Amino acid sequence: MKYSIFSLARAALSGHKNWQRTWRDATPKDRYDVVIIGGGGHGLATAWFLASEYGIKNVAVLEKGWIGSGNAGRNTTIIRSNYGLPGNTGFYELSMKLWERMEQDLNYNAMVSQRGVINLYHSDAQRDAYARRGNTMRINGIDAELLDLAAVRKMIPFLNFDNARFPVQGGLLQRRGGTARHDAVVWGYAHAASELGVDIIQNCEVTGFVRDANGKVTGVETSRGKIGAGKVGMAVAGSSSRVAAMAGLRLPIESHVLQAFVSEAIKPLIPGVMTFGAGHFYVSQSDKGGLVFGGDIDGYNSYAQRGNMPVMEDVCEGGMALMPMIGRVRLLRQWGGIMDMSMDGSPIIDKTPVDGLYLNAGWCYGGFKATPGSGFVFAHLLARDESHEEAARFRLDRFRTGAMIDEKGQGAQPNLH
Amino acid sequence: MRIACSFCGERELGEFTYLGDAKPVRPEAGASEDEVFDYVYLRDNVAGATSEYWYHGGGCRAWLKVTRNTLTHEISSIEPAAGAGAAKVGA
Amino acid sequence: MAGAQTHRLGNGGLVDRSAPLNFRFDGKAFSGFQGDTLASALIANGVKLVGRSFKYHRPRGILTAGSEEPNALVELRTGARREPNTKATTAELYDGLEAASQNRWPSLRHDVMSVNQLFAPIFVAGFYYKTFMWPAKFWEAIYEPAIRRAAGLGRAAGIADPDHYDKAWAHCDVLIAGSGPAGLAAALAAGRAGARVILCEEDFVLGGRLLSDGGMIDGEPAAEWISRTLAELAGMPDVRVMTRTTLFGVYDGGTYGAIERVNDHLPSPPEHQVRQRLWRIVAKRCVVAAGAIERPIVFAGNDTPGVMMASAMRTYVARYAATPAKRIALFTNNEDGWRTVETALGAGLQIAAVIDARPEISPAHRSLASKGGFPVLHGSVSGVDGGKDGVRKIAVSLTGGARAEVEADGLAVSGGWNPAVGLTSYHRGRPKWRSDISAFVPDGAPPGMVAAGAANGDFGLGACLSQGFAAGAAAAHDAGRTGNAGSAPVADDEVFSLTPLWHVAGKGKAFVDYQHDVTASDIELAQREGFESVEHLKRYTTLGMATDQGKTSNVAGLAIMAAVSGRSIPETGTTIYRPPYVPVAIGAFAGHHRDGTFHATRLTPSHHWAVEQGAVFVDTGLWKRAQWYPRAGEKDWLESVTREVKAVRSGVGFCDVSTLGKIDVHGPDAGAFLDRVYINTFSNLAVGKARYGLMLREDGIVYDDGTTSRLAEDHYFLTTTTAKAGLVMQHLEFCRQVLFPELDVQLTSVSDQWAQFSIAGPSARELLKQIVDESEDLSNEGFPFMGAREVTLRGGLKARLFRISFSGEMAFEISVPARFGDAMARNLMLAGAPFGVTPYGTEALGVMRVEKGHIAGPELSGTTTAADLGLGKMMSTKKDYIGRVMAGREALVAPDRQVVVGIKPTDETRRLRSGAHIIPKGQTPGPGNDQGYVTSVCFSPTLNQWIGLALVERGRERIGEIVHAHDPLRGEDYDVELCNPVFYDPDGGRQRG
Amino acid sequence: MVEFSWVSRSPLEHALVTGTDGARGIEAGISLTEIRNFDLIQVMARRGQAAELGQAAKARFGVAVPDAPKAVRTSDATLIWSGPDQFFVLSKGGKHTMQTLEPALSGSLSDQSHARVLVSISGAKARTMLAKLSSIDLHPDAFPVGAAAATSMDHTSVTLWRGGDRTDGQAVFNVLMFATFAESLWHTMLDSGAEYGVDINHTERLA
Repeated sequence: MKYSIFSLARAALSGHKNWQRTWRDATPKDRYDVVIIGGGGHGLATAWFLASEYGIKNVAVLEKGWIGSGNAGRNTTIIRSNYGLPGNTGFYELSMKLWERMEQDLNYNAMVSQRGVINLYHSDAQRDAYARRGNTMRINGIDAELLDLAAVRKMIPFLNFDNARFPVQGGLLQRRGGTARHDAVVWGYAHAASELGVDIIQNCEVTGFVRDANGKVTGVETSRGKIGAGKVGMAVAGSSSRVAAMAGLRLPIESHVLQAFVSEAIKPLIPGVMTFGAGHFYVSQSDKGGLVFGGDIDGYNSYAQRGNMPVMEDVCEGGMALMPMIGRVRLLRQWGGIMDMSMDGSPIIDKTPVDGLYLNAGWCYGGFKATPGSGFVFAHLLARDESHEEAARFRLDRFRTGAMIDEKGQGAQPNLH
Repeated sequence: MRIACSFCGERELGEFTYLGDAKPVRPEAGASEDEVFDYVYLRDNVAGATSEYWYHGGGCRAWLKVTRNTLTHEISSIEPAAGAGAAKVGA
Repeated sequence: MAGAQTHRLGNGGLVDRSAPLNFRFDGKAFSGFQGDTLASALIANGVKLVGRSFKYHRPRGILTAGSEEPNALVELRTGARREPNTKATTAELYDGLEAASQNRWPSLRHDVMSVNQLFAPIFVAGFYYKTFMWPAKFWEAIYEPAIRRAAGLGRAAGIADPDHYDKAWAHCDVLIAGSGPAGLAAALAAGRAGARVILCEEDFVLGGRLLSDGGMIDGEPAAEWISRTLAELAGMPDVRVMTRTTLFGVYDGGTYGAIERVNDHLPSPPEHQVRQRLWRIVAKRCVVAAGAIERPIVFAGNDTPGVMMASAMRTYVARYAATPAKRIALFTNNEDGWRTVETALGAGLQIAAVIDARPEISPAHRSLASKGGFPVLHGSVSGVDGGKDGVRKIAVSLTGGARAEVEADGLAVSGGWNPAVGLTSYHRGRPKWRSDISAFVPDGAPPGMVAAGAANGDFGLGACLSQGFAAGAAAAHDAGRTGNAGSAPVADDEVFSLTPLWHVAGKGKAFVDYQHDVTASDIELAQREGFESVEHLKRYTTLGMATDQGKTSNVAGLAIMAAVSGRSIPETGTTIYRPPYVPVAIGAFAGHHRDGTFHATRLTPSHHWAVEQGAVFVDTGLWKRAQWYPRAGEKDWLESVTREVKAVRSGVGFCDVSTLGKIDVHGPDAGAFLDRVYINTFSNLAVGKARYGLMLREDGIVYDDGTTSRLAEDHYFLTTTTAKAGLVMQHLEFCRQVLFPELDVQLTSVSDQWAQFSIAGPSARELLKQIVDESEDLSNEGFPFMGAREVTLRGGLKARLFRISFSGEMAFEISVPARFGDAMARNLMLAGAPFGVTPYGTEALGVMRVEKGHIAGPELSGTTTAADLGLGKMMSTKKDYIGRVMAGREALVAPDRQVVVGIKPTDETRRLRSGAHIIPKGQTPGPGNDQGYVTSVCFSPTLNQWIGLALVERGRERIGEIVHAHDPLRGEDYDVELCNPVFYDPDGGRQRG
Repeated sequence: MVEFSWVSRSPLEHALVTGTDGARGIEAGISLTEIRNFDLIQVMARRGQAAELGQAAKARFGVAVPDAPKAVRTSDATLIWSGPDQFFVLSKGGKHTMQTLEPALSGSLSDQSHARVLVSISGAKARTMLAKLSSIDLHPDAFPVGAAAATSMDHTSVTLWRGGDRTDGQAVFNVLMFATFAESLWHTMLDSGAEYGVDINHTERLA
């Protein structure tokens, strides 16, 4: 069903009684060409690109709960392509370009809002690091601007410029960065993929892999029975290690908890996305009016989807240090997601040593912005059996060879990325 | 979270720093690149009870081996690292 | 006195009529009494319209009398203290209070945005996902700004919060949430048993529902029992009762979060006091006696001002002596709702009718009705005739199909009670369904926590008291307190009979979530479109996502979803409960960590001397370091820094380098230990010598560097970079305690023990001679380059002296106990006067290190190998050390890696900037030829031009090549020559001489 | 030849202003006293030598070295547990120094006399104020006289112990804090105590 103001108006006349399900409630078939494990943004985007770009429509997306129940549904909705290292830079820009056409591609309003992302700097060293990164972006054809203090003051006059422990000196701005409505991304891909014939199967937990005599994966065991597959793609960030373990794989990944917070809704206060450079705090304001903010991961391995107070306090301290005008705004809700923290802070999109099993993992806390790009390149890998050129460095063996993509320079310690 | 330091008693989370899984053991000198790679990079990433290293840096500076459930954060046992304090270790 | 309090009863209530208070709402003057909330005072003044809803801007009145309020949100206070979305139902009245309605324009009565109601047929749940997509550019430009302006509720102040907050810790055996009958009984039992008790009550008066509903306890009226109980608790030194304090969250290990509104009941906090305080409470056990929340019934017009929860209605009458209506109708599906009738009659108010959805009512109530002269209608409310000014008429569908009308100016509604299951569910537990009360009750709880009384689904007064008491006693016992708790207070249990009723079909909008304008038909639409999972339902319709987090709406929403999807309510399930229980000011979580006290500040031993010298300071981690020392007449920093560098290179200067991490490494195996953590060897370092060391991470990447000296056979003194001091200590302790526990080595941070100064320049030795005892031999033979030893200063003070150089000049570092650091700086000035000694800051230090080609933070980026930094030869092949094996991986030894080289502009007048990229000359910059970047730059006074260091692909093989520096961010492009990174004295003669 | 004066300056010399701070017109609820003249030596046992060190220390000080977080007073020193198999020797300036202890104790010794600042906190509101700074339970039952903790205040490592009560019965809490953080933490202490009124002093006398 085509969505538009006209279809809405027509539906209004009939009391909205004629709307169909946003995606079909599919029953698992015996076999698919491709089975995607994980009905989050990445899995659904992969399915949609398989169907729309690569003509592979006999595809199932298996979701153990409800679609979007993982990190797709509990992130801070930021999109940006301001990465500094080869491998990341081009990939995230590919993703950004797909964001820019998503709504028209999908006939679903995901509220992609390019109101800008600014990373503030507070020292010469930080400025230099941002200059390096911004120049990388520009060399790759990505928009970036280095703002000095006067320009930041003009753009965001309400920051704490004059009474700060670590005064703002400037910022790296990507105007094309911004936010998107996270749930709508999930529903939009589900809607569009379903329209192309992809089966979206909820409440279907994968419990094992079916292997042939050569060890090749030929299907999955699920809570809803065995499902055959030509190829199986994993897009289960947060649970990557657990699912990979069913195929006997150990990954360079740890699961960590990242908390996020939203305030009560208030009238428009904050433009775009801002990241504090002298503490752990980033913030944007949702269309509904809530300040959506977060900071550092809690720092310990966790699958509990909830965090503890020290980080909550640390984040609010950052917020108050940066903009003490939010002191009387109230924090409404706190939640936690499971981050697939890789050993260099960058993702893995690659074949695995197990024939027929493909991996999309290790997104750390940056998976949301990658959603369309991840779907696109993972679909490419599944369809063509070779990496898309913009994902060629996201290899699983890079840790073995030493070709890490370590933006933060923290090494093999996931909680520091 | 509160962690009962083997030496200081129960303390709040903010006094501790997390390192990670305590199961991998650093290979002896002369180990192969593959063995060291496994030690440095590969993790079981257990969903459930797992043993891990925490540092009481905001207290007595002891490294602790904490058995903690990653699904519930419940801590079931804590012991000091072999070399915490002055105990003689090995021959 | 402003306003007449037309709706205040002549007597009764817990307000202090001797303390009248003036306040303003939307600019209009009113009065109330001490003990009022803003809501009760508005009611006492006959105000019915208090707010507008989120989406349709529908007129709304006060629905509840507590923190679950969805409607009566106001902007409280003005200017920098303006607090949006403040619940009038919990805001305590104070003299001079100013509040304004929100989310309306130009006024509450005439809100232009209420035009949205006309579009309501289109503005259904999720409508925005289906439109606003074309043309693509219109989203940010037109649609979204309009949506954003319309959305949101109140306005934040927009200027810095002038009030202070702090945070505190508390510890107890038994923590109790709520001071109703269950909470007070729990406190009594635990306190008598000898437990350390903290009781948190969010209200400013203790007693919970007893304050409104009364009752008889131990044979006396509830109010008397409360006083007696509070007196007993007050006599227990280890029982702490905290009012105005909400327990909002439970975290791991028995850590709880609570917010205390210390001074929100005053116009502004008294001097030296905070507005609010965040408590981190560590409790062995917790009794949740947070009560229950009465739930609405969904029917057409249920959001009309004047429709109010039945329990709230009697709270306003009984506790505040304020009358929301004069002629009240009750719509109930349970026995408890009838108490409002009793209260209203007792206060002399009229009952228009009781509409009871149950098939049967008790004979007692039937006789009450005949005595009170009001009809009892079996059926449901199907519509409300009214508007901004309140309820006028109520349409009733009678059981059997007939219809009736009731004239009333207020409608009390009771759909039953939902236990407050938040706290017990915050560890992702899901509550279970109890069909006898048709409500979710806790099903387990985080470790150490138990619910009691109404929070556990047991609503009778007797049950609340006995359960609370038992829970308090058990909690104390579990916490090891075994005193005699005595016997529980006793009261009768009221009958609670309920026939579930969630939604009355009818014409017109029937609201489930008042604040977010989610209607019953929105839920039906969500189901139709496949959003059947409760989480999808929530996200698609925004049910339960408003400031009240669905406290009054969630269960009704689930029930409607269950009905339309043909599942039971427990099958439908609940969403995940998340803290905080009530919204908490962000400022409170920050406490005093804001502005200049956001983080601690570290000061070097000579800090105040440097302040006297007029130094400009730079933040380096937590440190304040002297960046340069400007002198009169110098026009900019560059002039000052240039002078400082020249002074060092031609004479002598000194710099406080105490910020370096310093670690004593003791023990017979100290040398062996250092061999394992550094890539080079230290066990063969002679006593009295220093050596530069480089350590790797286990992944083979450079971690840190510094100079380590051997002061005795079993004592090394190790230094780290300023940035990594704490981390290196942690790493070394890990190596000592975990990796190499067999080594006999001890580590102690002595960073703060020593004030350390670098004294550099051709005259450094002459200066030093003035300061050290004349017996000390400082000659090149007596104390050669890389020497390290203890020396005696004139006056007898012992110091450590190191002949090491970062500047490339003849240089020393001298350490004195830190309290002499200030004196050392002053004495260096005195002793150096004849040599023109010049204090220099971190900028000059940085210039000289770049001139010397030394690596520092920008090159130690966490991605560079020893070989990248030109230090590959230091990697010992004769021993194992941290990082050795991984450093050999193919990509880390690849020939095309980016390595450190020097750069100088071909145009000697050109300024360099860090962050510019290196592109082969003559090529168009692109991802394929981006060969590196500039890491560090400075103006070299020595070379009289800008120079820099860069990481460049195969850089060392390309010395002499002209490449292109590309800096599009700053619009700069220029040629630079790749050169030896050691610009100054490459042979090192000066530092050894 | 210039004559040098080697004046020892406390890290708090600039920030500490004797007198009262915060709320006035009430009896100050907090008393803060900096103790300026002390020697502080950290002693760590060598591997397998904890018992020997304990014996040597007992011989030297006449009391058993604390093997748990406690502070033990002797006639001329306080021995404060600082970690497993390690302790501080705190004494009046010049009493127990590196020079006197190194020969007597068979361990690894480091001078910390200049690395720390010592502040003692007492008064009717001392515990209330410390609750803002410390996550340690300072209830008299949980933290009696002689109790000690290696802990953190305001994200900064400190050693905290309860000394002997004041003559008026008030508890006394001693805090050893890192010298370079001292001024910052001092201001935090003043902020925390301001609402109760703070009496500020310094002394050369170690109690």
